[in-house]
Amino acid sequence: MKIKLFYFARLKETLNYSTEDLELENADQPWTILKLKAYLAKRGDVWGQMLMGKLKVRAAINHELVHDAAAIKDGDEVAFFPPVTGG
Amino acid sequence: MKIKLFYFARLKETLNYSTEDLELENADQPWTILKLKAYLAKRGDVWGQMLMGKLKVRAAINHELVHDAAAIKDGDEVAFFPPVTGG
Amino acid sequence: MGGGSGEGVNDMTVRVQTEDFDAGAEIKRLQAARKDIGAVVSFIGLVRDINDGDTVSQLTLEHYPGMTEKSLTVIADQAKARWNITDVLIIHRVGTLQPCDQIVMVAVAGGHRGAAFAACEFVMDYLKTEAPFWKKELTQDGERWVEAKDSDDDAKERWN
Amino acid sequence: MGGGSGEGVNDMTVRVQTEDFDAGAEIKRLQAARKDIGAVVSFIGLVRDINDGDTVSQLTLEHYPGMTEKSLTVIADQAKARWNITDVLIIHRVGTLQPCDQIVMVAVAGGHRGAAFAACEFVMDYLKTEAPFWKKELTQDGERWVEAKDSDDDAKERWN
Repeated sequence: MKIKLFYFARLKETLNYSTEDLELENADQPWTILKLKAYLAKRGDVWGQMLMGKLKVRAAINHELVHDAAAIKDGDEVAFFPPVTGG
Repeated sequence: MKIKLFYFARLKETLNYSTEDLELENADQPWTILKLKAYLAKRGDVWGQMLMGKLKVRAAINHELVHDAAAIKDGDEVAFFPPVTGG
Repeated sequence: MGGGSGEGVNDMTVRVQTEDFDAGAEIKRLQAARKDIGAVVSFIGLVRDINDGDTVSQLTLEHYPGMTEKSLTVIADQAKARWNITDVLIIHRVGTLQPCDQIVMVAVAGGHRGAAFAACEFVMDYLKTEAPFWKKELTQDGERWVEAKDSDDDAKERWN
Repeated sequence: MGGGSGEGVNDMTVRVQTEDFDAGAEIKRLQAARKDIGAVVSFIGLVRDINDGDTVSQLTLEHYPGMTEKSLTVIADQAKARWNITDVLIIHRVGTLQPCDQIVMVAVAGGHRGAAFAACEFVMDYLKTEAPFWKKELTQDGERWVEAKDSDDDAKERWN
């Protein structure tokens, strides 16, 4: 399945990615936010630190904040970012 | 002793007085707000209704809100008015 | 500025006046006063066209010159003593007003939003119950004095 | 108006934009919308020249186009559902700002002050913890991302 990924703030800067289209293999277990983070973390040290390290990471699917267990469907827009600091 | 009296809002309108200078006889007991209200109430029905009746009346001495027991001194500015409704 | 009967009491902080005020300009002035201001909370009170189910065509505000300004200054000082804020502004109009006219403005500037919100609401709750102003409305049935509300006393009690 | 990237989501209520805003004009517009408005509470957030003890010379705000506007609209709708208020306005700037620049404005109009105060503070508390904005400061030591504060989470928790 295909998803669109976005990274913001410290993640965007450190990973040097702001957006990417990703093709994920269909598997027996559905893709979740946690599974996707673990998958991306294998890309290298900095990916592991940013997504599975000490930093808090928030995730959104189709513009809604979600938890690690949230399931990802084909065509979803998924975003990773630090806790928000607006206002 | 001499005091200056002010009336506001419904009291001013009903009593038809906005301010007056009043000479009070010195007595054994000091003048208080309550004693002054009772004294003024003797001026007639409408004075009794306004100052000693069912309506809530607030009093101030020299621009400070005070209770019925507050003592009045020579030269004081005393005011009577309904509960406030600004803002 | 000028024209406010509150002049001389504390011209910058407390003003009682018949003229209208420019809320945006007042907020801008507060913002520009210092560089460590992170939050400005303001309240504006307006004449509503309906009160207690009746159409209001006019509102007249009376006050106690001298005591009113003093009372507002005390309330502003209490807010400054209680919260970490940098500035408090209170403007209150008197005289005859129409529906939609501005009656009162309270603005509080400070470093952080929590204190600014609390101080602004505190000033309004105390103003409503302690500052000597009285309202008289004109409705289709004639003139009537506005009665004080228990809910305003309750709002003030929260701060004790 | 125009220029806000929030156009199309809810142009009247929520705007995310690089341009500055005129808080006074926005408050006036809210006031003039209806004749039963008795209270307008507004919050303006500004860039402070010092944060965590360091001098800040510049602040850059990033957001998530689409999700940010949606998130602010949800927060405004929650406030309208929870309190008896007539209007909510949220303007948030993005891009590069200087000390004393305006960052955010929230204004709430309603019949009575209690609901307007509560709704305005609620919107700010939720905006601070839920709306996808991120701040980066420039200090004498270079650039740094602003960390989220536990006190903001606590402020939000009050409303549950």
